[in-house]
Amino acid sequence: MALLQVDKVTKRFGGLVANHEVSFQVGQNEVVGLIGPNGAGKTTLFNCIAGFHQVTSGSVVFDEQDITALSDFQVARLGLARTFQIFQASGDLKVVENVMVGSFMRTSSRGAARRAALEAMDFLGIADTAGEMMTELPVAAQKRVALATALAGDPKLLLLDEVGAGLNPSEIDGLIELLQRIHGERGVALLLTEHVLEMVMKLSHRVIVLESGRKIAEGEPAQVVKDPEVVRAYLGDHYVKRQKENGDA
Amino acid sequence: MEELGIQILKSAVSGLIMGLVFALVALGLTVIFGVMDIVNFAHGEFLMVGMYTSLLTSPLLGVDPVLTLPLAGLVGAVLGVLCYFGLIRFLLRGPMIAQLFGTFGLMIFLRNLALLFMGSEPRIVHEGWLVGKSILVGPGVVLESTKLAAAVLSLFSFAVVWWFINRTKVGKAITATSLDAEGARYMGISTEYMNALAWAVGGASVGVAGGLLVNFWPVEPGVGLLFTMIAFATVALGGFGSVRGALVAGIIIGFIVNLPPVWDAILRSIDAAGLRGLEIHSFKYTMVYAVYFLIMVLRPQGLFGWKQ
Amino acid sequence: MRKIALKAAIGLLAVMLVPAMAWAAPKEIKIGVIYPLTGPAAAAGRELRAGAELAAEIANQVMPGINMDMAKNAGIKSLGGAKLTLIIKDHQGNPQLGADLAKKLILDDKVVGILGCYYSSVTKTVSAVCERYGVPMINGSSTSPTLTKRGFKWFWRTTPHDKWFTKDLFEFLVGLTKGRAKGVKAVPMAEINTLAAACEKTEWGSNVAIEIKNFAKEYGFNLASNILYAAKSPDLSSEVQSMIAAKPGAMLFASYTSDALLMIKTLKSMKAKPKIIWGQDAGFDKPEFVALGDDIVGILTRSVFLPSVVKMKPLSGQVNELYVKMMGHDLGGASARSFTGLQTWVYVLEKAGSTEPKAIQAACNTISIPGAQLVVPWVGIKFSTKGEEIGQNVLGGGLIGQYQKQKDGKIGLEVVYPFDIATAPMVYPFQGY
Amino acid sequence: MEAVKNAFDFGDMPRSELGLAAAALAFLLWFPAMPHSSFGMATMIQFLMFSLYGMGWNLIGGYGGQVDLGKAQYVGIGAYTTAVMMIRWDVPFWFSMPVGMALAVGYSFIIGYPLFRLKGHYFAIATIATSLVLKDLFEVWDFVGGARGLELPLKGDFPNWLYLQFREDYYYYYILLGMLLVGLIYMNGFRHSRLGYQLRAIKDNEHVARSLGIDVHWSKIKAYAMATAYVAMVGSFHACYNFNIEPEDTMSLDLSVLIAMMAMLGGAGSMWGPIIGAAILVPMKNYLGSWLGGQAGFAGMDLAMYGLIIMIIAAAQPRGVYGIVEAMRARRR
Repeated sequence: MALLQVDKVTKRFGGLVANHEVSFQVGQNEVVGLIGPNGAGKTTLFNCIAGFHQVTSGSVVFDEQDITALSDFQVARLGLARTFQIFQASGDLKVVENVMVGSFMRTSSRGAARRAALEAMDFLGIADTAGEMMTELPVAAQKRVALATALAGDPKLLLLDEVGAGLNPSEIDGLIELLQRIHGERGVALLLTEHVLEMVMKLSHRVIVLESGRKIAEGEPAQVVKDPEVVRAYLGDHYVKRQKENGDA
Repeated sequence: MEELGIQILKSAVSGLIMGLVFALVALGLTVIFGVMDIVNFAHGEFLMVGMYTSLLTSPLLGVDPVLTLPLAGLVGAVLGVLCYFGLIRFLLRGPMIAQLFGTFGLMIFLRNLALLFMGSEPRIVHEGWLVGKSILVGPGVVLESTKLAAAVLSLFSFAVVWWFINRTKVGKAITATSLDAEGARYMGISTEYMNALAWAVGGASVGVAGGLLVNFWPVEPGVGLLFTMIAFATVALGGFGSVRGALVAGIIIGFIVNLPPVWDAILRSIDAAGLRGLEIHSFKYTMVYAVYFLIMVLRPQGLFGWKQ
Repeated sequence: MRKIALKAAIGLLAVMLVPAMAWAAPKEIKIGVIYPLTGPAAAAGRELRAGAELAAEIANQVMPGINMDMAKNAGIKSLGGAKLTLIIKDHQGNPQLGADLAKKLILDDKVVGILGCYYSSVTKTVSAVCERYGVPMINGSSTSPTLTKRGFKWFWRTTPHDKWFTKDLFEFLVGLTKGRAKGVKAVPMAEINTLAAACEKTEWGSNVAIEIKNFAKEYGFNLASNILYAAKSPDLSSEVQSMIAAKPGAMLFASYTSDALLMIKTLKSMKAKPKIIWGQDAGFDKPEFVALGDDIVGILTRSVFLPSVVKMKPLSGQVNELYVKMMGHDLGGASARSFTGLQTWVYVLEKAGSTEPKAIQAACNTISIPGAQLVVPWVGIKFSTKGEEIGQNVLGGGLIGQYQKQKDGKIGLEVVYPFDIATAPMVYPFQGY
Repeated sequence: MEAVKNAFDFGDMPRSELGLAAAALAFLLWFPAMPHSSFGMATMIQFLMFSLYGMGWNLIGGYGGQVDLGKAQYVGIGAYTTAVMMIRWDVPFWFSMPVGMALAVGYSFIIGYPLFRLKGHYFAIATIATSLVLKDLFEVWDFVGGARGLELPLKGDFPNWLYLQFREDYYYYYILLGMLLVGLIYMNGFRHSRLGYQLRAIKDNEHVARSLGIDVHWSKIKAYAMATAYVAMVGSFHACYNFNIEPEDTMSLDLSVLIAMMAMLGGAGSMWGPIIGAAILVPMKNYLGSWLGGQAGFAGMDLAMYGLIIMIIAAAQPRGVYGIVEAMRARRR
């Protein structure tokens, strides 16, 4: 049984169709990439899975439980965590306290929450920033705090939305290594969207491609990038034609 | 039963008129909110400034109070721009709580400045084209000329603002700013200029409203609060930032506050002895707030609002 | 920056720690006076303050031109000519602040007693403080009936209260139907039998509303509409519509100034035509109201002092002359009552011959000041000591005045009730708008 | 047990702050023994009352970021419960105060549920609306005396601990100071509780908070109810201290605004903020106000200055006076 089962999910905003009958699965301990050009409906799909949007039709099953009608916080409690593109820095809380908010999902004890938070931070190599304020951290470290906060809630599946945005290549390498450790050592399944295709290709076992709200391809990373549909979706008809002319396809 | 019919007519007419007056007062508030998501708690004080402007300048210039309306509008606009550059610009950087806090400060400041210079006694305009005149429009339906003029001005102002926002280039720039300030900036629209313009327009509209209202209402430093609460309810009910919403909500509130005479007429016509003691005039504003609260709970973005 | 903050903090501390210094000047009697000098009633506060100050001035020196016992000697004779010192405080209309100021006066300034406070709500909290500390308080200008129903041992009130005033109104209405009003033939009862009242929804207004309701029943009037409206309301047209729809002979109001102005303007715009419009003082007795001019001719208001009283009471004229010199205008309801309140303090101290609270208490409970001594047209001052009301002056009385156009073209108040002291023929019916 | 430990754990506060707090506490404990004017004492009592009101406001407004402009309605519920129970059934203060708190909390749950469907300005204005509705109802409700208000009967023998009737103000002072200490320790516990952390996360970003499994709506309602308890407690005290209550002075918009102002001025979202705000504003109101208005004849000048100060602080440092102190400390480091 797959960990996450998305079945014919459709989401409409008024007349606008953001997702149309998208179906896919994420298995236990699997890393799946979700890619597509801007406006393909990746973030909307994430929001539907995480319960932030209610789907127009279709169903979402997580860990053998139908979560289609659940609210986002209920979904989160079941072990489906997510990170956001923008992680708003807190003015009031120290770094460790921010991470504790994540661990409070599993415990009501301050001591236990603190231990879990420090453990997650240690795992991600940011234990030394515990006493600082969020605003004082560089972007890369803030991303790690966001990851630590999500991990502190002990999730089974982590949805990562553009987690590499705003980072330089060496930072991205670090992030890739980190995500591999999260996946490998903690056994957390990952579902990620990313602009940085390189990262998706390196990490994912499987890639799903969205275009205009529809799934147009699914498969192993190496295969998917060769799919003419996908290339057209990403680079436009013109580019595909030229590639054909050049005989590169 | 005939009495009831007449009373319903009377209440409907005065409800409509009063509703337009409320909407007029609320117009500036909703324009400012629409552009920059800020609630100006000092809005009523702008009204007070407009009222004092007309009251003081009309004998000074030796003209009828109605003729000083452009001046009241000008003073309101200048005050709005001053407030924007002196205070609001800085508040926009902070969280919502700081904005509330800052405009509260402005409210207290302006009100007490007026108290310091004008004293606490209410003042009225004694002579003028509109003062003390009323028009008989139907069987027993009398309209106070100041209120009627304010209602006409209200419709006119709403039409102008609607035209300005939807049909002019600057207005479209304002709309763009309100939808997406950052995007507008990329398109070469100066948000700073747009914001200042919104404060000028908002200040001018409420200044003119004040200049007109002083022909009927007594003015004192605390007069703003009477109208501010109604203006807030109007704007929130209509949906913050919605010009059309403010007009509709103002009229709804106008009808609500004119319900009690209808209720009294119903009691008289059915002669319900058991209900005689039920006096609902004291609940006039309670009903406004209760209706506001109910509608907001059912529709949290207001009747015509798009932002939350 | 920090130094300034530090200095400010020290300064503040110093102010708060000012020791309770009471230098014992032998020939000085301190009376604490608490009035609303700022806030919405600031104008009334000025009058109240001036009234009390004038009374103190008269008591403290020999004033041969004035026919009053207290003008005959300087200071309190029985206390060796000790002079009165007023310590005046501003309660801003805030009951909590009033109570705090009362404590300050009692504990820090060591006043002998307190005079105040105009607003009934403030008088309530201040008198509760006085009661706790056993310090006498004389009230000259709060008209809530409940004040003297609490059985307080340290509280006396010279002015009549709203129950009396409302009773006066109904006595007046009945008298009107019997042809007792000066210059008016007997009015058929049917013409004024129906009443409509609008009172503001405050401590004062709702008390008046209850009195009107009770007396209407007692005197057999039909109170067709008894509205409590939100004070400082932006619109009164629905209230006025309901009142007009009740087709009343008399419209009765309890409103403060801005509401009173708006009410008259709304009545006018709706072309109301009642036979009588009566106001319960407050907003109906202010210069801004008088400035409405022709619109108020014929309107009645209750009061305890009207400038026209001067015509029949020489003493009032003498005091009024001094008051005009001081303030530039005539004595009014507020100033005359404040004057009388402090005057009562002088007579009580004279009788007590001591500043001991117990002695003052005894003097208050037994004092009797004849009406000839007073500026206000009362029978005198004598406080009830038993029964339902404790500490209420039983010899007071109210007036009903009517705004009339006088010979010089100005609008002024003439006494129309009590009927036997009417200063001018009454205008009846009200002209209508 | 951990909750108790958390409440007394001040370890996360800077040393300097704790030192100042200890000094302030020593001053407050000592104050009645020092030579002081009775007006100073009355001012101190008001300072303590507004500190507690402000702490209640801060719990939901500061930590939760929900700007509440209707706190006065809970002052009213507390005050009226105590007054009605004492007048009608002769119930002592110490019994009616918890009842008042319970009623206020119950009521806050009922209106909190719909209220927190609203956000931002809509929420702020809706709190004003509910507060005004309640005040309007009390003004015509005869059972609670309507607009005429209620007056508490004097029991006579002083000091009366049961009914909280004293002649000297220092009794009231120490009772309030006790309440303040309990309130502070409870607040410290709240800061360290799960709800406390979650509420601050909600203030930062509701979406993130929800993704961390926080039931945002319910958390706000719970915090609102706790905030209510503070305000209602002092409301009950107010009735006994003032002996007379009216809807106008216990439930007015002015009071709500004043409460919010003091907390915001001192620093919303910090533990000391409301106390700092009250310490600045209450003496200013009482001393500067009565001096400028009463003696100097410049009515309005004090409040105009006050408005100016508020504007400057709001523009310069949205986190209030405490924010200024914090910024200065950060710069020195």
